[in-house]
Amino acid sequence: MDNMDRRFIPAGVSRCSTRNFLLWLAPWAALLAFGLYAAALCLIKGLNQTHMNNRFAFGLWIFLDLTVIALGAGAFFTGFLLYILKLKELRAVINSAVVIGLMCYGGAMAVLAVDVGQPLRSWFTFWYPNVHSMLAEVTFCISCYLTVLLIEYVPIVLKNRKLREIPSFLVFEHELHKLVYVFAGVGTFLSFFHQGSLGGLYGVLRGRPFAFREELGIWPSTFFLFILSAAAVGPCFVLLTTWLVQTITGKRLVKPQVLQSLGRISGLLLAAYVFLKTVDTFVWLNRTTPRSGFLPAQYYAWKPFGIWILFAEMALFLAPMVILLLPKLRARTGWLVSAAVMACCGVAVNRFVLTIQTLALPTLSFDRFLHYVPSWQETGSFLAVVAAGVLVYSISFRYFVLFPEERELRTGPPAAPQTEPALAGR
Amino acid sequence: MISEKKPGKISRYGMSVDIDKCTGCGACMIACAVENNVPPAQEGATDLTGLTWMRVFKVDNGQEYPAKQSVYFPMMCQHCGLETPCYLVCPQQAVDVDPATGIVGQIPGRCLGCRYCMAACPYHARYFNWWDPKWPAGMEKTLNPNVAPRMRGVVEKCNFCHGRWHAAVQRAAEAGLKEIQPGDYVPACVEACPAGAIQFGDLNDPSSAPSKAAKDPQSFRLLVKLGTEPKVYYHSRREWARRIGDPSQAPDGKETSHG
Amino acid sequence: MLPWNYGFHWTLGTMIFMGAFYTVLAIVAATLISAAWRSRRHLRSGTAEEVRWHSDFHDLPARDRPCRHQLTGELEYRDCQNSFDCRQCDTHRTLLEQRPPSKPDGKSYEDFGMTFPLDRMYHRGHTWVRRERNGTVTIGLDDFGRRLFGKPDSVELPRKGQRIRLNGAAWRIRKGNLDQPVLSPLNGIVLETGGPDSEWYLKVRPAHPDLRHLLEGSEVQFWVAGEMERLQGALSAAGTAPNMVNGPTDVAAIAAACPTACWEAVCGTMFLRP
Amino acid sequence: MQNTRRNLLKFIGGAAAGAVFTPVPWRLITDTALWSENWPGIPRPLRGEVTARYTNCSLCPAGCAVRARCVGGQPVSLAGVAGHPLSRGGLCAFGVAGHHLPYHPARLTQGRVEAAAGALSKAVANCNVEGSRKQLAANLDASKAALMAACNPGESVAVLDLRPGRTASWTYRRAMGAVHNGLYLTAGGPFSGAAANPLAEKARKSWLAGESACPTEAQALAQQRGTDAFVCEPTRGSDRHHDGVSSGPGGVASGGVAVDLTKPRTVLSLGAPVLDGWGTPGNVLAARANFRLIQAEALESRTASLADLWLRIRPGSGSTLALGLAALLDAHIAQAVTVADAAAATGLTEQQIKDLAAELTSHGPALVLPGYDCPEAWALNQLTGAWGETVVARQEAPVPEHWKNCAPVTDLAAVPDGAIRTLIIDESAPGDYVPWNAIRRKLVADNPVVITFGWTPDGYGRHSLFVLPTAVYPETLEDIPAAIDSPAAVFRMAVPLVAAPPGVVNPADFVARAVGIDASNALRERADAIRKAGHGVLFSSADGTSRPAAQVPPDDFWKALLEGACWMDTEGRRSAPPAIDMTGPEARPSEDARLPLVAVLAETALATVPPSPLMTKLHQESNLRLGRSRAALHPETARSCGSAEGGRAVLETSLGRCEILVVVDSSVPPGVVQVAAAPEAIDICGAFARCRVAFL
Repeated sequence: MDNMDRRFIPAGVSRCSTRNFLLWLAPWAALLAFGLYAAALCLIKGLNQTHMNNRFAFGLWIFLDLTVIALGAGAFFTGFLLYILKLKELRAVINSAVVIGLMCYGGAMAVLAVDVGQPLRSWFTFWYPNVHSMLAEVTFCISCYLTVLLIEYVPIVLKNRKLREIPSFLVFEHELHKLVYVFAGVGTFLSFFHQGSLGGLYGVLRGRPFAFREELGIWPSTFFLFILSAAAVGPCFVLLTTWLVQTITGKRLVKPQVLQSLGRISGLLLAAYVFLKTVDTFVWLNRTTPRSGFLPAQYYAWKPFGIWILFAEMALFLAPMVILLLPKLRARTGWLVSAAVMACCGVAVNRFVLTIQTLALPTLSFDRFLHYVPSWQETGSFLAVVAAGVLVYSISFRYFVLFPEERELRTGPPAAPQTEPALAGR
Repeated sequence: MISEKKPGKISRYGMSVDIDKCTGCGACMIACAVENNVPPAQEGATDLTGLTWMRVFKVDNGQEYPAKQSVYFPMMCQHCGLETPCYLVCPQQAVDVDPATGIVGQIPGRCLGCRYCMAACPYHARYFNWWDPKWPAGMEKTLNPNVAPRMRGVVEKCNFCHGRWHAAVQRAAEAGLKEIQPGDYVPACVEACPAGAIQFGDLNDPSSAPSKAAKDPQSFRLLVKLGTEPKVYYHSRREWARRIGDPSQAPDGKETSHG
Repeated sequence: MLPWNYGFHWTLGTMIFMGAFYTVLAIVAATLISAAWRSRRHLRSGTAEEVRWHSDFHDLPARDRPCRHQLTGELEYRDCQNSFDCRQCDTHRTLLEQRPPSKPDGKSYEDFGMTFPLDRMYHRGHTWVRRERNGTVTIGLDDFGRRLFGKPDSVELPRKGQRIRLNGAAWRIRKGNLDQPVLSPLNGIVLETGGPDSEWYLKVRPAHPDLRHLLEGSEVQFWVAGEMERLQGALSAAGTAPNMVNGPTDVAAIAAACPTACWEAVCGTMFLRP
Repeated sequence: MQNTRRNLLKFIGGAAAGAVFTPVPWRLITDTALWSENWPGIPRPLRGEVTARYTNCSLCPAGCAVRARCVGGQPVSLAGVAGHPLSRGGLCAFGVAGHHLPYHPARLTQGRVEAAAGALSKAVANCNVEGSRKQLAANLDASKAALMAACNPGESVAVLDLRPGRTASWTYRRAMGAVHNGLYLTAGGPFSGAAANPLAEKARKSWLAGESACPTEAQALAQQRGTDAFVCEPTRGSDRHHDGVSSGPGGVASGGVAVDLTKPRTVLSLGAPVLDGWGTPGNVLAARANFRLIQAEALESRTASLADLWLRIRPGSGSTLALGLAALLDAHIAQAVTVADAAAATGLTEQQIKDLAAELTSHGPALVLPGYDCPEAWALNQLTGAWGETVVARQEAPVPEHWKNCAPVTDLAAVPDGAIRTLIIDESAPGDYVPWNAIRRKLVADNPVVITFGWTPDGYGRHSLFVLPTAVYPETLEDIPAAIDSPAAVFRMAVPLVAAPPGVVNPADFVARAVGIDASNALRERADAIRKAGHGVLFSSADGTSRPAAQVPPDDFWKALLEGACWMDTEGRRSAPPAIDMTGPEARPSEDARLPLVAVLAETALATVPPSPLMTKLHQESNLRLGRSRAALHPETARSCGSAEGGRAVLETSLGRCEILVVVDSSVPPGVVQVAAAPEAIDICGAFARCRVAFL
């Protein structure tokens, strides 16, 4: 058994025993089972199982979808940097990034399927698309991009030590790998759009002045802000997961420089984001809001969503930006990781404000502020996604090569070029 | 909702509600539910998960007795005439704006239940079927044959009893008339209101009650600054009541409970 | 999306939206199809082994694929770009023109208790090739390989007349759990097969006479030294780091000392076939 | 070319490929949307010929005219009849959903025995009822025996009529008149037995003696009073705050008193729900513009919030206010209550009360409408000078002469305790609801026989030995008594729009046949009598025209009535109703530390009818109304009781307890529990009562 298992583990790396691996999977599998039960309840008995209502039409699910997709942006952005901008060093994390992306997007799609009232009609969006609807754009792009991610995942699977002994797999993987830059390109295109559309999703809501933003071209400003924030936070999340895997497994998987350059890129993008977001906020509060007959004060008049949430959001982007832009701090793992964590939280808060707070705020003068606490079915369904993600990632990490550099890094310090001839000369 | 043949005349149907007359009896809400085959509340439904295409709120001026004043405030889909929010956001054209009548309708058979339109609606006038529709045994005999009941998981809302419009057009056609007469088509709530507080008509017809209301300085519309051109006009003698429509300077009028 | 759906109307938006969508679909589909088609062609023409070698080589750590001229110290540092097929390498050609390989002194090179006769050429995968009078060649496992394996339980040899491909598996050696393919040093057709007991494994008619990609003469000692380095690296990676600095070390002894688990990994590394 | 299989395949393949470029397959895919619309379990509305039928709503005495849209004969929606002289096109929320009642989940489909078999046999033993309930339902002789059963002297058989003034009421009176110890009872209210009268004493003595009241005297009195109201003792304090909830002066007997809303310029309502189902909604709203409405009420009811002036008085202080006003209006009578007392009791300032009194006189004619907790406040109208103008005695629609030989109208409150052996309660048509304890004390202590006719079990059925199922609007054929706000006599019927289920009984018929009277044709007889009298007009809802009744042939007259037509008497000489006296302040429930709160009934319109299931739109899916078994508390009160919105609780008064669902509402005064009126609530609260709320 153990022997059988070993044959699938990539050559030249060491993994824990089968038993330990199963022990690690067990709790996650249990969580997944529970979550699937919760989701089944929602599908069979209907959405009355959730605590959403006519006013809180969207809840936990949409918020987490947006967050998760923003974090999953690492997949497309790393691919973009590696294959389009040819940042070779990122080869060390690209596979991992692809798996993360797959988890995030797959999870988001799964949750959306539960979230809609009539999942069997999902295909209507492709049949009667309303091209003015941001949601149509999102649906198209996400479903396409998920396909692309699956295709990008195929080579990683086929490269498995045992599978590649089958010639057809081997050859197909080889050919697919040669064309991967095409998918990287397409993926980038799609991702740019749907990350944007997700922002537009709320930015276009003329009836919700808290979320409404004026249009630049055909898209509201949130469209571009979302692209930027996603691109900025995606690398942070890749960085974070890599660091996590490294600490959990106690292995050195990538060169420190890789993580740092991820951090640097993210820092630059964060700077741009913070600037634009500030401008946007001022325009929104001083121009857009009064025009639609509201007072900015009204937005933050309701506890607990005071003005603090706005500052908290900005701080969560500002702090990591500073850290990541200072080489000295970046070089220290502690700072690097905490910066990444902050950035991820920042994007979460941003998505939270745009989804949950928007819906909680009343529009009619005699209407009231709403509170919403997700039901256990909602929470459970989402935990299922998290669990599934961990399972997929763990299995991929065990049997596929997610970090190509791992093998070299196993033997002491990485072989520096200069030392080579000395050895050779002896 | 799918109107196959459209009459030559282009109408813009609208409503005018005199909130000074409304006694909050709720006849309009019941008549609406009866007309449109809206099921009774399921166990566990609340005022946030129910189906009330027509809903009467009680709004007060935020003062205490004896200065306290209250009005009853019927709310329904305001049938936005410009940049209709729900229409623009629906990913699969399940919301349609009938060019012949200006009525904003829902195509339940096409609705995916994503509820994006509900998030988009500033008036919270859209309702989601959180439960399977159920009627007490035998009561389904009293359903209106002109309106199909909706299934669980789709969004529905007031459509000015669009079914009645179709019926009126049909009758007109059978009678050999080109277009329907003002009296021929009246939504159920208008018909039911014992106080005659709700009136209905074509905004393109200057003699109709809504057109007159539109010109009345004591009339107002809700959240008009959003620029969605709602087609429902409210009327009140009371100044504070007229401010209900404008959140930026409304009294802290909270939605207080039942009368 | 389709003109006969209720509520459909052609707008610029529709066209752009649909245009973009279908373009994306088309690109993705086209890419997939071309990949599938090309792999089908490979399988047809039986060049799968070649592909395998290429992708294996591509995955080798940098230190496992140094240029032969780096081994000899002629170059500071150079990764092989041609998957050890120096016949296509311009750098190799120019370097040979500058300095042809010096004739070796003595008939064989001996170190670490191993003998490498210099009347033959060596492949990086630890096989040797000896040209015969009749234009055929003899192929065998070099001393390093033999000692690494010790006495195999069994070997799987190609049939007579079978075609073997450069860097494809020429034959397989089994010992315990280990099932190690040995890379073929050249393209050719098997005429005769020997085995572990005889001194050679295969007699082959080469596809073409050019064997410049194989190591010979004075290069051999540098290569062997490099191989010992790699062996040490592999072993230490596998968790056992024998002391090879002082005194001659017997590979066989090392092999014997090495636990089976890492044993396979080590063989995989040394025979360039993970 | 010869057709080989190959060619055939080629052809098919080509066709398939070609089809892809035609709309056909795509259209088919589009149409698959249709199946997802017909989700399993979604009922399909019946189809059929669409017709309009007319009737009159019998859910309350307003009897609003109704146009029913029927599909294949089945009513699918109800609406008012525009231009109707009484209801003026109005129809309330209950009326709009009236056609759902036959399918109400709480509908009673078959009789059931309340008590255990043992109790039944004992009851049978005591009053030798032959046979069991089954026989009672099935075999009329047996039930007749049951009705005649009161054997012990002084014990009587009684019919409690919750909606007097109907033809059925006359049938009951005739039936009881035919029984030597029969009583015809109506729920309290001053007009059910006006001022003290020697005849009343006599009548009372006579039935105590066991001989039936002399009909001739009854008629004599009827002529003399211009009303058939029989005179008994006026109701007295201790009972009064248990008076039934009604939309008019409680239980006005046939004819009775009416108000004319076209006359007054000032209307003072002591808690009457004037704008919320009182009188005839359409008529009230039409007249609303003519008068200034002053609402003196504890709660911010619909009427209070819509009134021109709302005087927030303390719960239950309505009659004290009335007395205070009386003291101001008529200085000659030394009243028990001074303005100061009234001010103290109501929480108003003396000035406010003085102003009020001044307005009633200066800005007349005025009309004072009592709430259900102070019916005797009618007497105020005698002091405002509008007695006989805004408050008038209404002639009753003509009745066949031979009916007049019947039992007198007796006020339930006037019956001595423990006097009734067998009580028959007609609950089939919603009307007053008398708290059960007010009835129970009139029954004999040991195993009284209580027979309730109703369509739901949750009225008096909860207290009865027998409950017999009846038809419900719109299954019934019955006439509707005149509403409080129609000064002229009227006669109109609720005609059946749907067939009643098998096994239901017609209460009046049942009782009549039990005592051997044939009343099966009573309505027709009444109609003919009206037609014969020859005055008044007949309004036909179908064509919206009215004709003098005299010009309508008798048969057409009846046919028209069956098509929802309405006969209205031409108003003759206005006569003042019999004088009534103001009594001292009712016995307020004493302060009790155990019961810190005051329970006040709300939503009293149609309190006794379980409303259509669709009413959830008004109380569950929105908070427009207070739903049954719900009670509203001020946030602080709720907090002090440790509850929150939607919490389950028990409401406890000195009379009992019932479960409630808590609604938190800042518009309810602190210390007050606003209880939605429903039988179980009225049983323990009456009009208002001290109470406590304990949370589960």
